[in-house]
Amino acid sequence: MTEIKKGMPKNVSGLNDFVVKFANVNGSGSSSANHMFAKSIFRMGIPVSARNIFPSNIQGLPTWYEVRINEKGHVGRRGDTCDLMCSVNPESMPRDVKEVSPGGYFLYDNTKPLDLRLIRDDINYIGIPLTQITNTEYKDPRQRQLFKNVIYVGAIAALIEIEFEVLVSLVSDQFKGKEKLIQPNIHALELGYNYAKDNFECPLGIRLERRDLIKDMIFVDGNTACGLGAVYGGATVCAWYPITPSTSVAEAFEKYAARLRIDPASGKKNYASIQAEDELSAMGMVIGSNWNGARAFTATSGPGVSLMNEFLGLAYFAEVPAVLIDVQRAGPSTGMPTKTQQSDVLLSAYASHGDTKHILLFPSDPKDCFDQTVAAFDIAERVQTPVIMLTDLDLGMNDWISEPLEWDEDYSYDRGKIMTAEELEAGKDFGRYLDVDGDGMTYRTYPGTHPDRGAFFTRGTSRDEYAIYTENGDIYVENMERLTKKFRSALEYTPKPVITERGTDKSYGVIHFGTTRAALDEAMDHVSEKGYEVDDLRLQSFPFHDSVLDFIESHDYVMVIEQNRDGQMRTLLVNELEVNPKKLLPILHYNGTPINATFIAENILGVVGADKVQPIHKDSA
Amino acid sequence: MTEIKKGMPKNVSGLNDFVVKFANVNGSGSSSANHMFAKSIFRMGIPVSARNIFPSNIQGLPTWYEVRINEKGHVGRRGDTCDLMCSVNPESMPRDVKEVSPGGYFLYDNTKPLDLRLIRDDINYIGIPLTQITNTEYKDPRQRQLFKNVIYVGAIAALIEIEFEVLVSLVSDQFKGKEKLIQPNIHALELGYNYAKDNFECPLGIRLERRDLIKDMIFVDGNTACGLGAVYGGATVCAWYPITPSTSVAEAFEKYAARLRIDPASGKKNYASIQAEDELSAMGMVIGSNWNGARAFTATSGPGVSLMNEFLGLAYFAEVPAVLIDVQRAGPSTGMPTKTQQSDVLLSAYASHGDTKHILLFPSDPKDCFDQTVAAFDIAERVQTPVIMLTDLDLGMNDWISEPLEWDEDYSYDRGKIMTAEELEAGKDFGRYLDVDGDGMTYRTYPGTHPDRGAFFTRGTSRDEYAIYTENGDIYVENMERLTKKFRSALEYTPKPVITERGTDKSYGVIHFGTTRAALDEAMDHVSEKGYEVDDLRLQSFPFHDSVLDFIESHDYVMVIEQNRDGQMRTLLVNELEVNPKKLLPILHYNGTPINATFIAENILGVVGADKVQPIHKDSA
Amino acid sequence: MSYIKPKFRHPDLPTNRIGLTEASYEGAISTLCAGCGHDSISAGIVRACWELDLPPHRVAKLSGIGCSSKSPTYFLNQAHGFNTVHGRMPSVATGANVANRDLTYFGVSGDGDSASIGMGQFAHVVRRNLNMVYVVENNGCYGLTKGQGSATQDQGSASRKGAPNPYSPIDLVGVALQLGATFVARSFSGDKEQLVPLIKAAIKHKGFALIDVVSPCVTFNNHPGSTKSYDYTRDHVETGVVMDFVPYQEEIKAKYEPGTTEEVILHDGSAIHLHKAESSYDPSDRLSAINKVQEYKDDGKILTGLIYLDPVAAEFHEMMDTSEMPFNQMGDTELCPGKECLNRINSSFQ
Amino acid sequence: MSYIKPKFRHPDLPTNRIGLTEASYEGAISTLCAGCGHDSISAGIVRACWELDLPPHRVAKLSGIGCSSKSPTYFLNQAHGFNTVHGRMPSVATGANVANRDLTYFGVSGDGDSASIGMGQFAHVVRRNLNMVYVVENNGCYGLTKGQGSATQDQGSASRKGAPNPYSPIDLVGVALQLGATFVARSFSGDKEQLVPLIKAAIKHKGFALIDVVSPCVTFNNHPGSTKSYDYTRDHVETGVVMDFVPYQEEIKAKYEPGTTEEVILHDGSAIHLHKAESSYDPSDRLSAINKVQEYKDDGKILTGLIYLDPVAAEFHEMMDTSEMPFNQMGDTELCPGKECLNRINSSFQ
Ligand SMILES: Cc1ncc(C[n+]2csc(CCOP(=O)(O)OP(=O)(O)O)c2C)c(N)n1
Ligand SMILES: Cc1ncc(C[n+]2csc(CCOP(=O)(O)OP(=O)(O)O)c2C)c(N)n1
Ligand code: SF4
Ligand code: SF4
Ligand SMILES: [Mg+2]
Ligand SMILES: [Mg+2]
Repeated sequence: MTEIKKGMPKNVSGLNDFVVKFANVNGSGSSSANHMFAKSIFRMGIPVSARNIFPSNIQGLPTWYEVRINEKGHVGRRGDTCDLMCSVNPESMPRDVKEVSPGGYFLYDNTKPLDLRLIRDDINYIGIPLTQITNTEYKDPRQRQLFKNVIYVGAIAALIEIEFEVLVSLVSDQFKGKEKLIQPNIHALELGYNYAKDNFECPLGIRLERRDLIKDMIFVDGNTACGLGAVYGGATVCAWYPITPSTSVAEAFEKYAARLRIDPASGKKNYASIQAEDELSAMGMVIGSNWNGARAFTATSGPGVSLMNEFLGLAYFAEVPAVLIDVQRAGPSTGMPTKTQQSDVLLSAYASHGDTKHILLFPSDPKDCFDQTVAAFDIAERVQTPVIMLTDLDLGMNDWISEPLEWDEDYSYDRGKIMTAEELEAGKDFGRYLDVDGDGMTYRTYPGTHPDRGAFFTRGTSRDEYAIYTENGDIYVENMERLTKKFRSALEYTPKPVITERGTDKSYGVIHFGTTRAALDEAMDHVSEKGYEVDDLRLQSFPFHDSVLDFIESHDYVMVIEQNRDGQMRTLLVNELEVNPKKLLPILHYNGTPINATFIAENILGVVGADKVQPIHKDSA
Repeated sequence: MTEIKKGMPKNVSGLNDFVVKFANVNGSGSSSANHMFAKSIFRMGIPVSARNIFPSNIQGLPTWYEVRINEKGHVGRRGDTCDLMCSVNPESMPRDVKEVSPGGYFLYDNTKPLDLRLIRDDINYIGIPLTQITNTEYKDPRQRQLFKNVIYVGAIAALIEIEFEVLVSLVSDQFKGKEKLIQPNIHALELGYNYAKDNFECPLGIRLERRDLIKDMIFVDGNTACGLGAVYGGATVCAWYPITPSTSVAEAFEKYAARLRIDPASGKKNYASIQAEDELSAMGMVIGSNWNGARAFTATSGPGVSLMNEFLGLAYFAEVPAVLIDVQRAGPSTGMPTKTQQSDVLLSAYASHGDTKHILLFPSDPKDCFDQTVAAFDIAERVQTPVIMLTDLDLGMNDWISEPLEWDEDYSYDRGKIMTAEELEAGKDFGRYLDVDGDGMTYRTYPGTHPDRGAFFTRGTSRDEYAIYTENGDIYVENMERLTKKFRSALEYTPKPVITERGTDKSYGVIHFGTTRAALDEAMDHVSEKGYEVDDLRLQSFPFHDSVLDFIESHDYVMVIEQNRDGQMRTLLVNELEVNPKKLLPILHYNGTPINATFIAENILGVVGADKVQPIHKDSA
Repeated sequence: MSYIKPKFRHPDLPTNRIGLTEASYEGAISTLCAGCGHDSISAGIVRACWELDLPPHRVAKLSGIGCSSKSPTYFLNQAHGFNTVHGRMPSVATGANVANRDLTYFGVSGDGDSASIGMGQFAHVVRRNLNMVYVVENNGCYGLTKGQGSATQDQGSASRKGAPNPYSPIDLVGVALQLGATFVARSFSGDKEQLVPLIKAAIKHKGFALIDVVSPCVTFNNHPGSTKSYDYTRDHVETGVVMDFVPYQEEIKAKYEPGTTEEVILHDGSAIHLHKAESSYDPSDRLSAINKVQEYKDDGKILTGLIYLDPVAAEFHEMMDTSEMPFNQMGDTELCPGKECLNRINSSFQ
Repeated sequence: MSYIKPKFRHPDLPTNRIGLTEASYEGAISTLCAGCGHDSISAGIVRACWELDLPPHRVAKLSGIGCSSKSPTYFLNQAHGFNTVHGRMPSVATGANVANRDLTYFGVSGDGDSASIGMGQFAHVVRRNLNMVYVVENNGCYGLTKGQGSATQDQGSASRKGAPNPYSPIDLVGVALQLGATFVARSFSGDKEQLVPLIKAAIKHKGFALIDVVSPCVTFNNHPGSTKSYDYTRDHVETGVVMDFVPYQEEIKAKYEPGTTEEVILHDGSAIHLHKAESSYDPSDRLSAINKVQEYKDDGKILTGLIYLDPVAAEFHEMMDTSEMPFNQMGDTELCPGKECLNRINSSFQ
């Protein structure tokens, strides 16, 4: 054991490149202090990411906050270790101490001596008497608890050289309107800062140095970006039912709509956020609103999507637009509700009984969340069908650095094919399901449009081109084939895959989507360093564009990286593109933690470095 | 036009090989008369099948009853034509007349003269003054309507030589207990019989001759066989919600249980049939009962399966047995609720969010329905997971000839791995999810078993081998992999595919399942007659046995025939067996009518006869 | 909108104030069984809309699944319709109404659709006081799936095979009253006299208006022993409070004993006149209504008529404080906060 | 079964008639927030089961999803438990009960779980009079998803951010009474005195026993302005009828004014003694109970205690006329009609 004091060994070292993890108890108010820590690094111009690892409960269980700092911009998870563990939860200490990388640091409250079993001789221990300090400084137990968190942030600031003024400005921002709280917080920061300065040789081997790498980037979670996207996308109705990790999408919509969507004349709302009684109802409301010409959406997670299955089939077959944001969590069933996964891919693609296919979108960062949410409404109304955005807990509930959100003032909403009263009046032929343009997409009218033209009956049963009920098999088949055609025509409106080519060797490619992106970028650097040229393609939507097939065909083998057990995206690729499954090698990570760069790099190298290619992590059927 | 009288031309001819179709109005009481017609052929020892083609409404719309007579035993649909159309619904006459094969017969009510537009000169017209006869004979309008049906059956009996005594005995059977009705019905039969004898040269070119081809076979619908299977399979609880075409499964269970499952001492029921408030509730009840050690099942159709999605995921992950009979109808959404399809394959295989896989069974005739329902309970309890039987409207609601139902007195129920109070008392280690046998299947205890051992908590969340809640990623992954292993181990208990080899040429094979069987058998005869040797494999269950992969590998190309738009079973084959989709050629029929032999034969011949193999009826992605 | 124009019609047919004959309010030809109660209700809706001079296209008709839920096809051909899924019409109606508060919403449902599979959504649409007319065509059974008992089947009422129902029934009127519904009525499909004014009042009521209509299923639940047959219903219905609907600025036709009539003014100025019999109760008092319904039931009678009315409670849009402009008419101006604003939001994330 | 045997225990701890200490009825350590009302209810269940001498393993505990629905983990470790899915516990409990009528069934649910997503299943389990204890741990909010309002949140009750709830609330007691529930009670997690005898009576009641317990959420709904906070509830609860539970053949302890006490005998011979205050009503009269609940509400008070009891109504097994032998104990003999019988059935298809 090496208790670090002045003159302690600096084992791990990293300038703007390391991982700090905080181990807390949930409900203890640590999250705002931890967030301040991450944000201060962001404000020092250094790329950073932060992940909450929290239990499915409200108070009293272990929770972690993992901060990745990397000036190359790699903000996915690095792996399962950290360089500095700030462990203030005695219950989780045995686990916490194991996660420190050799030569790393373990910061703990040394008011009481450390349990001897927690001692490793390859790491450094930083004892700070947090309890003692707070007991001396504060009377109120709640204050003692809250400021303890601020104090350790202050200490770490000294240890890794966070600029103190940055912390001060963050505190001021945070307590805007409650100015009385600013000074006490700064004081607590100082307590920690000074204790560290006085007792340890600062900085540690891991440390920060201001950079100008952030530019105009933002630090925000995906759910907030989705909620904002819905406001900008012209959604007036959000019908939702609370479920982790999607709740904050609806909350963000409400928050921004309440600011940005108030009718200036009357002070009334140009939006409605409806907490439904369950997910069936939420989807029913979304369908009802969209049918009636208002943009409406819902946000949920796996169990909600399961419950929406019947309604999704109705929207598909009756051709009613609908936007559904599925913030995926670890399934099946209630699964691990506060852990991340990408395991609703198949369910979403083919949701509901009978032959159905749904448009999917896969955002990979907050900007995607914003852009794709906006696009989702256009696509849904253009194609008149549900659009399901598959984001996940990791993206949705954690802060990510991202390009700033952009808005093109020249853009205006694509409301799809609507026949107006004027056109009806002018005698245009209106057949609700009449494919006049040959793209499978047909005109609709809003209810109430014209006194004696354009009314039609929407139903989940088979009907002819004029929306008249029929059980005629030929008409049924024609309609079903038009739906297939329409689905293909959707490709004109959906975001294309992003391809990164890394050389001329076309032996291997990688396909991935969503939050795998960040860890993948980093892993690819490792792979390139080892001398392998591996291209990658990031899917942004389903149905798949031709370039996806081209990519697969132009490589000997393609690894499909995803965060689920059964290789669901690979299934979708094989099935929809008719490619030989032998060409697609699954790389699967699904233990509920976000996929990390180490895992990806090892697996890719395992494939490209091996003589004979073997599928990894996939049970052969 | 050739009005047939004595001396009429006999254009089509067929001895024990033709199709008769009845065109009626629903709610007019025609079904029992039509059924009597079909059953009389059965009783004459001649293979026959009968299909109801009915609208989604209760009264007043056109309905048809199509009877296939074929002494070679082909009882699938032949094609879209019939040889004798008995058209007593003026509304559908224009359509009906078109369906008569050239040289065939059109029987109609000539009380009023026929609309000239209904006249084709390549078919024969048989006018019988049905209304006039009934108006003369009966006063009561309801009687007039009912006996009209019996009269045309009598007339056809004369025209195609049904033995009159057979009809008499059927009438007697039908009105057992209501003997007063026997004589009037026989009288009505005679009215028709005599009219035909007097006015036409009987028999027509199509006619019957007694055979002894039926032996001990039975004539019954699939839903009845499922209901009986549930009684024999030891189900005590049927929880259901009415939906066409599954309702009669529950009704059959109730009917037979009420006869066979009454406790002799108390007169009370050894079963419960619970009409739930919806399908979510029905599946919840099934899960609750099975959890508590009673065999329980539900029957539904597509919309119900969609609604059960969340619960199916619970049963999969919490490992609770459940039996679900899905009598498929034409989707998506409400679709064509009284038409047939096989389009819930993908939904059922992967139902629910997260990574899930469910055991599927595919019965192809009533005996399968019985046997597989019995087996479903054993499999569900052995594997502790949902078992979904995919039958369909065609099989479920129509009468089929079938081998008699058999029961092995030595067989007893396989209740799976249950740890008893005695074993617990003896100190056996009990871990609810502890894989002691290495097959992924673990022991459970029934609630209430032992005072202080063996209690556990069942949940949809992640847990360890002792059923203790955990969010530990490694334990989660181990458990998920055990579930995959368990799914594979299920192969020991599920019915194997049935392979028919037809020669040494291994260029082509066919894979099919469910109700395609009957039409396929017939089509294969045609194909063989043309000189092609094509093997076929009938799937009986999912996961797929090794022999399915062997079959695919041992043929150059394999056609996958199914009754849906998207080739759902083909998707499942490609995905689960990792075969190259290029090898699997889809043949798809999904207009809501049962697939027929002509369609299959043409499509197979189209493939095997073509120079270059081209997928048929499948949109390239 | 000014697209209303009289169509060609027989010159003798009476027209309403917007120049339409009653036929202009009809729908497709019914495919229900001859004699089905549901068809009478459709006729009642046609009449009510015509008499109220509603522009037919300004109505939206929604339903679930069932024979009853087919009915919207059989009235108001010029109105958009939506046959949703079984038991979930209330949520779709909610979404539709939120999107455009300016149409009149008709929800037509069955007892199976509302009280069995739909119980949850029914309860919650009541809670939200959604501005719509909600008609339950209540035959105590599942017509379309061939006559199984539904949750409104009375305890002891016999199925076609004669078995008495053992379960406690769900009385949607009672439940709605309990849940705070603001307009609650019951009627009988065979009583057009009563039904039409009820529908008119329901249309004009600002909020959720339930009309639970006993509507016999002639095919599956019209036998002796059934408490939802025509005969049984005719013998057991009794009107509690007779109601007239008086459109805004129209003169009152019916005359009643002075002192027995109470006038309730609806939000658009039209009025409901309530004529109480002696044994009456106060339809503006929820608890009194609950008691009355139960009292009749205990006496083996079915209380019909307007049972409860709260003309002032806030409807859903008011609860949510939404703008007067229908959402579906909002364009980029109303909806999109623009680039500059987004830049400010970006700053807040830095 | 005869596996009951006393475990090692501190010699001074009191035991019940089957030799178990109260500790034998405990569950795992709670992971709910310190001070959460739900934990008090768990303690009440522990106490009630212990006092009733229930063998813990003959209880089955079921729940949905929510903080409340986690509770079954925190009592009766020796009982099997089933955390089902959100809002659908009633159906799973129904299936379980049908499979084995011999266990005691506890359903624990939340207000979100029962009144929001679960409204439909709640209504239908009431209708079936399923023999179970159904405890709603009612905090007017969704605890586990961080405090959104639920359907039982009172109109006007403030959220944490201060916004008053505009929607008409669902009163599960009122709805249950309306739907024919046979045992309806309300209590407060802070009143163990009242809660324990209610739970005991509910266990002994043959049929569906609802106990709606106001159970404050200290983290999200315990602020001023909330009508489900500890303070508000303490200030507004009032017991209507005081109840004692008297096990079969046990002597009566409490003494009351003669004439104010009524005895109701339950199916197993145990008794409930009801002690009415002056302003009382008749808890055997459904309508009187409905009125009383409403009257209290109108006065801004919360009526607690045993509100309604029908000790004789048929429970689900009786309605369905099922055998006494639990289904899960039936073997091939009871279940399989055998080969010969099948041959006869074959003949009927020929
Ligand atoms: C999810 C689902 N389950 C079941 C059905 C089958 N189904 C169609 S109508 C109906 C019952 C209709 O009863 P009710 O609402 O009373 O209408 P009625 O036909 O009596 O007018 C049922 C169960 C369905 N369409 N969808
Ligand atoms: C289908 C589904 N939707 C949403 C959720 C998320 N969820 C978990 S608990 C809960 C609400 C619980 O509220 P309540 O029943 O009142 O319990 P409490 O936590 O207040 O005790 C919700 C919405 C879920 N688990 N499943
Ligand atoms: S079955 Fe009953 S409810 Fe349906 S249309 Fe016929 S009479 Fe009406
Ligand atoms: S959040 Fe509320 S309901 Fe949940 S455990 Fe905490 S106090 Fe209890
Ligand atoms: Mg009905
Ligand atoms: Mg709650």
